Amino acid sequence: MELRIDRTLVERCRALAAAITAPVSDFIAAHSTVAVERSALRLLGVDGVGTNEVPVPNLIIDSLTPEHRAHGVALSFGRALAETGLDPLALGEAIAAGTLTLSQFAQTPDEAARGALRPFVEAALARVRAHRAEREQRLAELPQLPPPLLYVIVASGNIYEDRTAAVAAAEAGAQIIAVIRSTGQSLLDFVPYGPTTEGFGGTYATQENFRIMRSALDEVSERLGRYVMLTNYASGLCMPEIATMAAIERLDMLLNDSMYGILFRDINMKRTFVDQHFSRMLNAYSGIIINTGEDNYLTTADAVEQAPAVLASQFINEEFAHSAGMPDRQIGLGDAYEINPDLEDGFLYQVAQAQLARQIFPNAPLKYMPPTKHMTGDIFKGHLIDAMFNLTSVMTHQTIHLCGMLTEAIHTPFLADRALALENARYVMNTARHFGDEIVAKPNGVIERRAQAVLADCSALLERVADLGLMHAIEAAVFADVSRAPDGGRGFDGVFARADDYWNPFESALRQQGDAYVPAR
Amino acid sequence: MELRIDRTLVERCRALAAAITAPVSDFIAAHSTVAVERSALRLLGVDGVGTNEVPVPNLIIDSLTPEHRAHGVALSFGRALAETGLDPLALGEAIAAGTLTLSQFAQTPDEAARGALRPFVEAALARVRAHRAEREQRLAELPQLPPPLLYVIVASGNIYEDRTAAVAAAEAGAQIIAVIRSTGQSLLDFVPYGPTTEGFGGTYATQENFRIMRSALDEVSERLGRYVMLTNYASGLCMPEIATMAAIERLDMLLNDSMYGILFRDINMKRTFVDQHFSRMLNAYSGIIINTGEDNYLTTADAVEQAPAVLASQFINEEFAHSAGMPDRQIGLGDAYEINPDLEDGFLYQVAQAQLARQIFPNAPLKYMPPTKHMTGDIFKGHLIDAMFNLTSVMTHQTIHLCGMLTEAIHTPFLADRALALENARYVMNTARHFGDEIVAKPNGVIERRAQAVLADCSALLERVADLGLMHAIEAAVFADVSRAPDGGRGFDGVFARADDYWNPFESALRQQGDAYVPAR
Amino acid sequence: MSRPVKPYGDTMNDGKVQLSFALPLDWSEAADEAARQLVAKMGFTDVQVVEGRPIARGFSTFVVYASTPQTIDVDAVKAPSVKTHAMSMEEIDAYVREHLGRKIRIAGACIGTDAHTVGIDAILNMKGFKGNYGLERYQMFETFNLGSQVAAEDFVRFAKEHAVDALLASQVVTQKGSDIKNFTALVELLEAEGLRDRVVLICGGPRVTNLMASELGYDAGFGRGTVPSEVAAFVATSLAGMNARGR
Amino acid sequence: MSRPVKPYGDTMNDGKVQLSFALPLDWSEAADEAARQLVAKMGFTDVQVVEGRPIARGFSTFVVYASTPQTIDVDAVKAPSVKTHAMSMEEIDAYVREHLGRKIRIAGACIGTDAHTVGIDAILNMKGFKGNYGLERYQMFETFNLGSQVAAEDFVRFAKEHAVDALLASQVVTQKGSDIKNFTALVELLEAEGLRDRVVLICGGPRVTNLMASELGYDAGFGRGTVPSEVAAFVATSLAGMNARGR
Ligand code: B12
Ligand code: B12
Ligand SMILES: Cc1ncc(COP(=O)(O)O)c(C=O)c1O
Ligand SMILES: Cc1ncc(COP(=O)(O)O)c(C=O)c1O
Repeated sequence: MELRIDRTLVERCRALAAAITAPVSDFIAAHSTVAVERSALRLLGVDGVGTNEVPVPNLIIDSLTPEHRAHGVALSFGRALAETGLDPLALGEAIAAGTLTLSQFAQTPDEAARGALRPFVEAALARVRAHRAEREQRLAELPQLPPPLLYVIVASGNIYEDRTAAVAAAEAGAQIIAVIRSTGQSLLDFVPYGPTTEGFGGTYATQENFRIMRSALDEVSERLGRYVMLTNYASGLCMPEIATMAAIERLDMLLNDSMYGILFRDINMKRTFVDQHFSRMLNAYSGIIINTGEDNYLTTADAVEQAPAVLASQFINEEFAHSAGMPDRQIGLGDAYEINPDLEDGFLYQVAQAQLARQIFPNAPLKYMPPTKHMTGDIFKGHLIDAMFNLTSVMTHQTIHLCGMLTEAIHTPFLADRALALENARYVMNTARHFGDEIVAKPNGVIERRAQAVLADCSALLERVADLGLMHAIEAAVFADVSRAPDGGRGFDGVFARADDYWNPFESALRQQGDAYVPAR
Repeated sequence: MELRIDRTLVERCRALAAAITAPVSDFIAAHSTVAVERSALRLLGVDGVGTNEVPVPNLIIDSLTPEHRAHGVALSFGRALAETGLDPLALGEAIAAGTLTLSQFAQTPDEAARGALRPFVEAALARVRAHRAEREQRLAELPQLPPPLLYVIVASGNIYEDRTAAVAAAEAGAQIIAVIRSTGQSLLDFVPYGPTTEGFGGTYATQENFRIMRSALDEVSERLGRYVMLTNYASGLCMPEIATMAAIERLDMLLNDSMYGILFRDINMKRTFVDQHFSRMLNAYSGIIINTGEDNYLTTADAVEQAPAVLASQFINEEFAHSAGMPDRQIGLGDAYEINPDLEDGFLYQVAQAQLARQIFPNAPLKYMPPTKHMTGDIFKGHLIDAMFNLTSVMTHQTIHLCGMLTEAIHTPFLADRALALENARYVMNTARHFGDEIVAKPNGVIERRAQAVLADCSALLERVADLGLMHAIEAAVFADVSRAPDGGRGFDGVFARADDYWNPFESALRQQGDAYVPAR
Repeated sequence: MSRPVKPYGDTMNDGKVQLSFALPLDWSEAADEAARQLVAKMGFTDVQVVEGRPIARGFSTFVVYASTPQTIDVDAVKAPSVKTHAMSMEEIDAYVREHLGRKIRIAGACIGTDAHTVGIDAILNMKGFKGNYGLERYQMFETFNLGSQVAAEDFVRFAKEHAVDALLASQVVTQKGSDIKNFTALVELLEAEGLRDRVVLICGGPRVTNLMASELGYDAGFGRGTVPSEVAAFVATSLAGMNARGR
Repeated sequence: MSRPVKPYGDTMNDGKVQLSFALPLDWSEAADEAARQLVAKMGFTDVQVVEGRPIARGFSTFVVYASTPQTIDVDAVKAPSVKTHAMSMEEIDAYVREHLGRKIRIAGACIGTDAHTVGIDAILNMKGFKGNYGLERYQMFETFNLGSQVAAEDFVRFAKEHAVDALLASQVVTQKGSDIKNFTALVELLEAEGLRDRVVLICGGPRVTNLMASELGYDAGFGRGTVPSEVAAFVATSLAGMNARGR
């Protein structure tokens, strides 16, 4: 069902998004963050924890003086490598143990330092490329079912219980498994270490946990003959590090939004902008599909009213992703089925919104979130609302489909809830498989007019943001009714201006390959 | 969503239906049945039961010799009235008690006998008209919610439990209540008497039970400010008598099919044809909407394959109803949502079929039956299948909507099951209220082609039936794969040829008013 | 060995169960609390009334999640399956040829007042069920489908007159225990007629389990989702066994 | 008086209940039977396993209908409602003017690690809930919304410093009993600080009941579907009562 929408307005919105992000990109180019620097170390091979379970990358970066870190950690780490002959892991451990400090190495000329780093940089990039290639190969051998790709969450807090749940979900038909993070992890300025069994409303994102899940899912993928994808959450204070870990452990997707942390977690906006850029460059290179968080606009505010804001955020996320070198096929823009179920013709508005996104972002693997806010203890009605969501998704060709749970208002999903959710999606999507292709919206009817109105309001909103500038617009509470100051929020002290000779070997490597790289589908 | 269908093919089907029913109508005009005669007595005011609970109308008709009944019971009953001076009720009781026999009265000239009957005939017709007027008035004062009219069944076997259930269902949103009949009642050649509390899988249809339900529903209608309709089952060996009782007790609808009893209950076809005609004349006069039983074709056979048979039956039912003087607005043609839920695009075929019926019978209050055959003990999936059915119904503007029960495969509905079913329908129909009006089927797409194919196959089927003649076609198992012989089946001995001077005062009265009468909406 | 098992929500042995029911009460907070206490009285712990609402005057409905302390020892559960011999139609025909050397005569009916023939037809008719051909299609079965609402007397008389080897009785309506009544009547009549030991007696229907069937005195019971070859295999192997034991 | 009540299927006192649960077992007929026996062990009679199917390796799910013999005496169920004083915003403002003669100072927060502010915001924000204005809109309430993830210590300190009359604590996350833990911590701290008797203490959230609140030592608890005026009326009347008793 193609809607007639004003293409010039769409172009206008894209131009506005470019105008809005351009000054932010200038800011990004001139800054780095502690998380970006820690990511560079992790990519080089630094890992492990020191005293008090503090990760080695944190210990190293925290040991730098502000002047020092303005140049980037890489060069001085390269000097240390050259002078000690240690490998990055051992060097990191030594620094963590306090037997060495980076500041003691100053002899090696820049070129030699870069030379000492080069093999590790290349090894890291090769490793990421190898994982990407492995994903592509597995996908070719174990083809997925056609989209909407059914996505469910596991959230027990214990990675081993999560593994049981994930395998069961895959067997029940899930094509993507997300491990929900423990409450508050996005506000930690470090990544926990090792396998974890005590999360709160979710399980910590750690590299070891990633590995445990990836290997369980690889096993079940082979058994089922279809590749089951793994996803986790990047946005937060450690966005670039989680992107790094995900690249290394072959996650397939990551939640990654250019503004979510700012608006919904009160993370400093400058920190977020810089972090999202680096993490997306890496995601692009890893072939990881990002999932943006527009659904969050709808959990607190009315979905009918917020529709233009959702679309505006999609344009901005798209533009930021493009400028990090991401191809459309890796940009999983978000939306959610959150209109009040008791609104007359609410389904028509949902269809309009979903189809609008589909047409404006034809090559993006759209991520469609299920009803949550209006779900209640009435599991029978909840199951029906989920069914209408499933119908909307298959009709409008959404790509990444989060299955709604009939127990959404009650508890994090039981194993059987996930099975019911998957059965719901499979039933509805099969019985109405080509329905969307076999109907046309009435010209100038309710559906088309709604889509046009949302687009028009979105462009007005973007005009306003462009006028104010993105940072000031956020301060003026243009998004989600939330006001954030440019220098307020968490993690601001981890943002710093780059010295003229700032250098991050990965950034340059990724940037070179960036735009050119097109991951296979 | 208007489908482009071949109007000349529709006209051809109507012409075929007329050709098919014409010879049957000739047969009908030349015959009567014991049930028709008993109905005449009931209309005159005969009621009650004699020894062994045998209804007085049965006792009287059974007391007639074949020669006698060929003239119709009315004239001799009129003679007895004239000669005894009793009223019909008392006369009936006297005959039942054995103190009088109709054959003893032979003195009165025909005209005087007719004269003796006239006041009772007129009183009966006036009473029926008064009920019709009362319905219209109540509907005006207590307007119904717009269609699809939500219809649920009660089936406890006990009329008092049924009453509780019916009132609760009305409060939960039901607009039509059907009391399911006890198993096997359709095969009884008499109507049970009085209030009943022991039915099997349903509750006996008796006049007293009708009265109990009607008065309970009138009360709740007033309380809720909307008229709640009552329906029951006519088809079976007592079709005309149940129509009579329904007219007197102001039921609003009746299940009444011109072939259901033949095919699915092995009732003799001649009996059924004659009975359905008289009952429909009376239904027309009473303003009662009939519900036909095409859904039954789908409970044993595949719904995709049987679609043309369903449509063919709708054409035949329509034509029989027209020839009994029914206006379109009283002809509730049936269909059901019975396609295998696991068939890819099954929903599209259901939409095609429902919309096809809607367009071919634009003024008929279509009756849409829920999924039953493919329902299982998985109540969660069942609830979803019902939701897709509800969606189809509201999209295609069905009029009489039987709510599907999530426990269909388990038990006759619990009180809470009905509430869930009504909530399901209300949710889906509200959230997608105008969806059907806001979309167009893709020209020459799957939906349109399916509708066209069903119509084409239906016309081929009707051609075949017209060639064979309806009775022989039924014998040749053209419908529902069931073969019935013209003189086989139950109740054949109750069919008889009319003598030249056969007379039934109601038939003539109804026929006079027949075509002209148009009940208000 | 003992293998105690509990319902599983999201953690082994959490005992989580979902319940729903109506109470003949107007809804109020007290009705929610009554629902909670009622479920606690049933022996559940951690009772959460997650939904309670009025559905009519004098009636409310509830959705509850709770934990049961009960366990079931799975290893002690006896439920012998009748679907053990997985054979194709061809294999079964070959088996009958080899072990019996003649056609099996089999009669099926919907007994009592039950008129739900779709299930028994699915087993008997040519067409079969879920792509699995019905017994009429088997070369080594002679099949009699007596249809619906067959009185036990008529069924037994038919079996006698036609020297039937196996009887298939179907019951779909279960209201007020009518299925049990009708199944029992049939088996008693067969015994009274001295026929019981000479036939394979099978019942079926959506609520039938093999366990219930054997408790009622049947050789086997087949429930929802049965396909014809499962029944054919059971009949063939049972008759071969009876033959071997020299019935 | 005693008024015993049972679940209602389609007949008074039939005790019908629907259950569903998963078992950590591969599906088989024996698993169905295990489910049946388990539900029988829970004390139900007439147990019908109407659905059983595998949902993953080692897991099956079941739908069961059964009858419970348990009854609940509705008249013995104590669940005092807090929503007794139905008043409009105007009426409440007038009531406060008359009975207290000053503005009520009220503070709300999502305590502990809970970040679900939508519920408490629905009570406090101007806009309110379901067309019922929030407390900020009341002329006679001075409202402080402390937001999310407020530690009990900070909440109590704020209450002290701002001479708050009423505290509203919200908990939406209930996993592993975190709501009970946080609510308890708050009331204990208030007692320790000697503040408990000087404030109206209210909790709320989708799983909160008034009964549970009073068991935890709160003056009232508000559950799902609460509208602001219900809370405002309770606070106003309680404070008037405390005033009258001379707090
Ligand atoms: C189709 C149907 C009808 C059709 C039957 C047509 C026909 N010729 O069979 C019609 C419309 C006539 C009908 C009528 C009635 N029905 Co009806 N009907 C159904 C329905 C929708 C489907 C049944 C079905 O065909 N299932 C498909 C078959 C393939 O499954 P199955 O029967 O389980 O059979 C399988 C297995 O069980 C097994 N099997 C079955 N029998 C046997 C026997 C042997 C020997 C073996 C080995 C295996 C075996 O193998 C089969 C294949 O796997 C069910 C609801 C449902 N979805 O289940 C209600 C249902 C069975 N009907 C019901 C009722 C109450 C009635 C009526 C009494 C209603 C009334 N008052 O008029 C009447 C009376 C009929 C009567 N006298 O028995 C109730 C029964 C309630 C109960 N538990 O007691 C049900 C559950 C609906 C409901 N919720 O109210 N019905
Ligand atoms: C919206 C939402 C979110 C939003 C919250 C945004 C925000 N600013 O509030 C976001 C996306 C951030 C979120 C995050 C999380 N959520 Co959340 N979320 C929900 C959701 C979908 C809706 C809650 C809601 O807004 N309801 C609407 C309001 C109006 O209803 P209410 O809260 O019941 O409030 C009413 C009454 O209860 C009462 N009331 C409430 N509080 C008070 C207080 C007082 C004093 C009074 C008088 C009355 C009162 O009045 C209100 C109006 O009637 C629910 C699922 C659901 N449908 O319920 C899950 C849910 C609550 N979330 C859940 C979880 C697990 C989380 C996370 C932990 C997930 C994770 N690992 O990341 C995080 C962590 C958040 C945290 N630290 O607490 C679980 C909780 C499970 C449980 N029972 O423990 C739920 C049930 C979802 C699920 N099934 O998993 N969530
Ligand atoms: C884009 C994005 N990132 C991250 C998260 C989760 O973040 P947190 O761990 O802070 O709850 C969400 C939650 O919905 C999200 O949408
Ligand atoms: C038209 C019609 N009449 C009557 C009935 C019920 O008849 P019986 O009482 O024989 O089950 C049905 C059942 O579906 C029907 O469709």
